[in-house]
Amino acid sequence: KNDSLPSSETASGDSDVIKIGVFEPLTGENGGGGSQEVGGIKYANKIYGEVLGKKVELVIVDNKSDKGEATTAVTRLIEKDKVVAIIGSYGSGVSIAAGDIIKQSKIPTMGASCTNPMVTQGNEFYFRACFLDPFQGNVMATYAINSGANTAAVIMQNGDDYSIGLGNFFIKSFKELTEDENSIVATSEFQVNDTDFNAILTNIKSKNPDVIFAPSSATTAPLIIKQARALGITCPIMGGDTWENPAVIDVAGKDAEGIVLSTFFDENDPATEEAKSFVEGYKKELGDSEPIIPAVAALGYDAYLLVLDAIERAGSTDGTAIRDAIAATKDFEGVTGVINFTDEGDADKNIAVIKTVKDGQFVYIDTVEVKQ
Amino acid sequence: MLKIRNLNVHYGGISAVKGISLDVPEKSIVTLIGANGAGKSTTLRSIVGLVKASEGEINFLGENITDMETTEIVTKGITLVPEGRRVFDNLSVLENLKIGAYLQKEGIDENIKMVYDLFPRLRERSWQFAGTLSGGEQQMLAVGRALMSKPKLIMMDEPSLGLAPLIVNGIFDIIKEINKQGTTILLIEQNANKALKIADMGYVLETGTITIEGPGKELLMDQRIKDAYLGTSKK
Amino acid sequence: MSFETFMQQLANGISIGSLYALIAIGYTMVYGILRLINFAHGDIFMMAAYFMVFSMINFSLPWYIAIVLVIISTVILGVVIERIAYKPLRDAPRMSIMISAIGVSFFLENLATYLFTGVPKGFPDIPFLTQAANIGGISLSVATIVTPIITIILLLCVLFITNKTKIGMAMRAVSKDYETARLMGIKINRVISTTFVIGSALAAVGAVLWGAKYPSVMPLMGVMPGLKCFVAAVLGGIGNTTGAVIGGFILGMGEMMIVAFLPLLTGYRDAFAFIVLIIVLIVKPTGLLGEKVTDKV
Amino acid sequence: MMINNNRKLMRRSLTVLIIIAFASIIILLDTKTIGDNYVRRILNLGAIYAIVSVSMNLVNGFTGLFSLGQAGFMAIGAFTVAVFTVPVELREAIFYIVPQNPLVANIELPFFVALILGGLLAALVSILIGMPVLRLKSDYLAIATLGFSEIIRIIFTNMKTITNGALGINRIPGIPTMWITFGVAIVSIIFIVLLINSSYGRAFKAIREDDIAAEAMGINLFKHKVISFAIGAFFAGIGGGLLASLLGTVDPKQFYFTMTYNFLLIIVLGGMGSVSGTIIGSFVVTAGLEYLRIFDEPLTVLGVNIPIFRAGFRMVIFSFLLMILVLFFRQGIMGQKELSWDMIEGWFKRRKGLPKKGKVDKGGTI
Amino acid sequence: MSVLKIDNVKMQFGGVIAVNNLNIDVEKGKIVALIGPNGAGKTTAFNVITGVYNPTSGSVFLNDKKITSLSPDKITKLGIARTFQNIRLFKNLTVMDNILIANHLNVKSNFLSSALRMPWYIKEENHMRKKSEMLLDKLGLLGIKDEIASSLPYGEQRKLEIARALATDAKLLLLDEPAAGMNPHETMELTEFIRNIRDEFDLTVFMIEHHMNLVMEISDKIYVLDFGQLIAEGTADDIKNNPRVIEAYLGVEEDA
Ligand SMILES: Nc1ncnc2c1ncn2[C@@H]1O[C@H](COP(=O)(O)OP(=O)(O)OP(=O)(O)O)[C@@H](O)[C@H]1O
Ligand SMILES: Nc1ncnc2c1ncn2[C@@H]1O[C@H](COP(=O)(O)OP(=O)(O)OP(=O)(O)O)[C@@H](O)[C@H]1O
Ligand SMILES: CC(C)C[C@H](N)C(=O)O
Ligand SMILES: [Mg+2]
Ligand SMILES: [Mg+2]
Repeated sequence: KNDSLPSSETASGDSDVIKIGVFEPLTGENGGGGSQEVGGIKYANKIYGEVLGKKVELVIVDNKSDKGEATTAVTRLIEKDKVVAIIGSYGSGVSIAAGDIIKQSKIPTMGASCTNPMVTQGNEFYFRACFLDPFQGNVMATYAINSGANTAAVIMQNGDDYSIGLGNFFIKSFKELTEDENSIVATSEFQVNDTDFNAILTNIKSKNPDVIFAPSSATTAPLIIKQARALGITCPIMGGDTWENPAVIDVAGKDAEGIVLSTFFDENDPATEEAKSFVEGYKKELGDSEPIIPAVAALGYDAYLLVLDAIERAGSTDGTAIRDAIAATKDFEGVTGVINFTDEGDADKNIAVIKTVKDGQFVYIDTVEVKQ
Repeated sequence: MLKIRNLNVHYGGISAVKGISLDVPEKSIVTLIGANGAGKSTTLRSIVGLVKASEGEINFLGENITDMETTEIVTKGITLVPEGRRVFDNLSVLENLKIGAYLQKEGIDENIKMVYDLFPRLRERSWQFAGTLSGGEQQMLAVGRALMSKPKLIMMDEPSLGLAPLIVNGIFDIIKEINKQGTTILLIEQNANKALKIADMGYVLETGTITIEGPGKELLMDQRIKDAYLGTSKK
Repeated sequence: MSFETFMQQLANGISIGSLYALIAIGYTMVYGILRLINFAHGDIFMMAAYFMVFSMINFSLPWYIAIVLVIISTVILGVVIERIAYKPLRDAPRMSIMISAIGVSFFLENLATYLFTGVPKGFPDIPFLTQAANIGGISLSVATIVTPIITIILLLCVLFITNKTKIGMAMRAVSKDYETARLMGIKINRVISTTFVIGSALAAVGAVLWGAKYPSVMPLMGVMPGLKCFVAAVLGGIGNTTGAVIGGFILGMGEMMIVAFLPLLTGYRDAFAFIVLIIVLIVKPTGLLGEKVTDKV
Repeated sequence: MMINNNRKLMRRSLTVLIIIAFASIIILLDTKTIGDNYVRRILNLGAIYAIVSVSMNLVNGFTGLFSLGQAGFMAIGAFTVAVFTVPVELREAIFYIVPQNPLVANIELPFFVALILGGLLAALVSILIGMPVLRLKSDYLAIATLGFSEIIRIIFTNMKTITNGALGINRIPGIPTMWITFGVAIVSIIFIVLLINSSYGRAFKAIREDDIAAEAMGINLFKHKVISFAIGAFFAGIGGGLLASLLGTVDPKQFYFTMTYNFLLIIVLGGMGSVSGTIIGSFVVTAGLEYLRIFDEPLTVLGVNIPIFRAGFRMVIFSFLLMILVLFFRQGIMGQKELSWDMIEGWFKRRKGLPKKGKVDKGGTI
Repeated sequence: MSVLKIDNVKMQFGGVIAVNNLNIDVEKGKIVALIGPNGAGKTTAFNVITGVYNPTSGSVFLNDKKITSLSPDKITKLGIARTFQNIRLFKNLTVMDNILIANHLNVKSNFLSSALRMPWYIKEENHMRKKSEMLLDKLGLLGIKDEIASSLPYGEQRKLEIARALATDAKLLLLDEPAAGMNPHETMELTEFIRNIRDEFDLTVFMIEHHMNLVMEISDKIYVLDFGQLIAEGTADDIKNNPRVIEAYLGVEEDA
């Protein structure tokens, strides 16, 4: 029954360009991170601009960080622009929303930094280049406990798959690791667009946790951090990959000092040869616009290379062929490490980088390896 | 004092006033009568610039005011007591009077006293919100408010509308009184009988054109007017 | 809950409540005179925050000069919006003006997204305002203490202007009847502009105090405060300045108290404003202090 | 006489032709002979917007109730379809944080049953809401309905065991054919038009014109307002249900109050109180928004990148066009009038530069 | 027999007592006038009768049935229709639509069957149209049935408002200053008109008016209100010479 759409062969088979769709938020809540990720993808396209002897053209659409808009944007990429593969998106929510269309149209899609398990689950056309939230939650819980925390409070954003997912995975790991059901002293959810966290934080303060874990967008994070400090909360505040964003330091100012976050990549510790040349080249490309290379840019770069590599190996632009090639990827040397895919289509990664903020800069603390 | 030549006014595509000319001499009472929708109100509104004339000229004290802004025309000394009183019901009686003198720099207090002497009722109600006054009181206020700007020409659009007979008589007395004190008056009335009685000059407007004009007393005798406006069934 | 925590929550409530109140005054003034729900008010507030970012960070001006500059530019923005988007519709049906206001709001939001990107910018630190004080275990920033005071002072100023001055009288007259106001020699455009001057200036002050408290400036930052403050204004009886302030305080306090005392209902925090609003409207259809409108039949 | 009859005949046959042409286009699109899924999607979206906008016009334009609750009613329809049509076996994966309430977890309804149920639930809620708030006047009604719409959204955000909270529900089975959206749209709109032209429709207009006089003419204000409001909500619910199925994913954030503004804009663009205008407006807005995407894409002219073309520019242009429209074409596309042969002939003649004879139509259109 | 009986009605707004202990009887088939100074409470009395206001105390009876505190639409259904001091037509609708709307109260079909054009609704609609055309014909308004109400001359609008009230099939007609804004000539025509419809439609008319020529000429009985209180009642001649009425309301006619 699934006589899907005019397949991509006819579309780009006889033209001399191969189109790859880039599906990212450029505006809206995640516009900042999305733009960073696109930066990495564009850079990869600049370096590796050809495959199968044809020019690769990126078609970038803005999903506006909105689930409804996301489905339209993906349909447009597939139907109007006839892309052979898609990269994206920053923000798990929009990725999950677009998943069904991708699955039905059989267009292989490579998520760069969407970490929620739901993105690839049950969708054989969705892959991703990054680690997952259960892993990340575990990493942060482990780190918190190793640095001496016995109790924690968690703040999550209602409706953000990423935030809720990561928060809950953290809670799960933290309870397991401390072997104490009551070690999470407070959990609070806030709503999109909330800016005032004083009430939540006042309650948390009265519970006096050893650490606060607040996975949230780069937009919200600094507000939580600043208000916590203004209320006289002194315990460490931790977050996830979204926090490695200059906006956090920019907005939170001196209060950002000492926050802890996990991320995918550290420019000072290039894992592979590819990473070395990427760091060098992309630093130049960025110039002064970003103090450090955003991890999502590195992931975007990897996602592009993974797709390109698969097209090369498939020797065709047929969706299913590319999909199979991606699934068969073996020890691909990307910027963020060596990548293989699990059966679900997730990059089989087991290291995360822990960073903190010092003197207004993100600095490396540790690389954590967790056996799952 | 006021000269209108060949005035035309349109609302969208509809022509409401079709080339009328009239004169209001200084210190006189001129009245404009005519059926509903004849264009009486429109004429007055175009004099004060609330609607723009599409053709013709309006001259006040030798100055062409046809294309002036309402505020400017008011400054020249013309005011209008609009159809339906239109007092500011969220302002007190006193504030309504003060706002009548919005452009006045001085002499406001004397003016207020003058109006209060004319309408002692308003003095009693000075602090009441205008919205809660009775119809007759509101009409007094509307006239009083117009007097506050010490106009040279005061135009009144159906000041007796909806008023009890006793009050109607009062209003006409006041018009005469104001006129005696030196203010020129252009009056629109449905109560043609009473209006023509006090008017020096009368004009009859029919569907946008002036059909009859002459001194008030003469028009009162005019058979056409008797038939059309005065009602012949005198008991 | 300890006494300290309670007092802290109370302080939190007063602080956000007074911010709502401050912005609500602007809403109510514009409504009072134009009968227009100025949907763009929240976005003017947002632009003011950006102005502050630019003047202090990009042009490195000291905060006191920056504030003056921000107030001036916000006022200009407000008046320009009025001239371009509302004035031509003076005699149009109210629905058109309302749509125009929504259009302006869309335009400002999209323009800001386009020009300044969606990435939040840090609100410049005004050391004087962000200084933290600890009073008996309650942490307060100077901004938190100052905001309610400023709100009350500005309320008194606005009340004085509307009730005791000539321009205030003209404002009230214009709000009832443009045409008759013109007949009195009132330049209604000037009066309306003055209203926007005051309203926008209040939005600018609100933005500075807001920024000191929530230092993240982004294109959609005005939407929620805009909506809440509008609700505050309606709650108090739209058009009534004192009502707007009371409404703002009720909302701010209520929101905090929900989170503080009923943590389970935290998710309903944003609904609180509307639930209170609807209850009040059902009991009193024109808000707490709103004028009773009876149709004169 | 003869000429007149000929003309009538010609008009009638033209109308039939247009209907046939329209149906054929849909059939061709539907069988994928022409167009692609993207085009189909946009047309479907346009049809859904038309349903919601026309029903909103019934309430706001024809009954004169300033209601801003449309997004909330759409949410009810959308979530009903989402909750009841997602295959049972997928639910566990979707409700991965908090499992779905066993009461609904095993119920799976056919699409049309869920769609109608969504509409009915929306109508029911609107009646409950209407009881207290329909007494309110203009702006107060507007803010109260907007408030209820937000409350509905917030409740959905918090009802995690039923709606999956703010995460929303995805993997909603899609719409197999365009006839579903267009069919529902056509039926809904015909229903509303017939209603507007019935005695009840006249009563609605009477309330819009002057509610005190309407009441004095024996019209039960409350009853009629509730009927109009509930019908508006019913079709908004239907529109929401279709939208859920079209997008395949719903979450409460989509039904933010600003969504209602879109419909308001469509109504004003099309002409307040004109059904045909509203329909045209719906398609113009949906297609236009997509068309404007060219402004979001980098533009290179002669090898030079024009820097103003980048993400977000589209929306700036969109809002700018909107302002121009509101300011200079206040009447919208159709004013208060409906599309008719007379009007089309009028345009035609003007185009050809033929002298307009007889009555000049009384302004209004742009 | 009295059609309308106002029994000791009092209407208070905050501190203002607009109507105080009012007692009025309107007899079937008569034309009765209510006069009095501005702000005396006349319109308020009408509003109480038609259910716009709930009286503070006292009751109103229509044909001996108590109608106090019923809603305006119910009262209209029971047979009282009115016009307004300031014309309140459905301005942007046609004359015919204005009349049809007044027929709506008799529609039995529900909204579903009317939208679905069920046969019984179509029958009702046809009947309604025929009846409305007949009414317009009788009042001489048939020629303008497709005009937009607001485009009519003032006098026609007044007539239309009366026609609309008649279309509800009411037998008691309340007219609030029907002659306001009319000149003496037009007022005279209106006098004839009111008399004619009273006879033609078998009506009872209760009206408020300040034009004394009209009132004195047409009324079978006159009630005079001042400060919410009845100060006189009787025939035209009684009232004309009642000193209290002259003092409070009529004043002294200067002359002819
Ligand atoms: N705002 C308007 N728009 C369109 N037409 C109007 C407007 N105002 C008045 N008219 C029309 O212009 C004509 C003249 O109206 P105007 O009000 O000047 O008459 P009038 O002599 O004052 O009558 P009345 O005795 O009823 O006050 C009428 O046909 C009226 O319908
Ligand atoms: N809704 C209301 N609220 C407060 N006061 C009211 C209300 N309606 C009427 N009044 C007051 O009641 C009194 C009577 O008003 P009403 O309109 O009945 O007078 P009227 O006799 O019809 O006068 P007119 O001849 O001027 O129309 C007035 O003082 C009026 O201000
Ligand atoms: C790109 C990431 C920082 C965002 C986050 N991991 C998510 O999936 O939503
Ligand atoms: Mg007039
Ligand atoms: Mg009255």
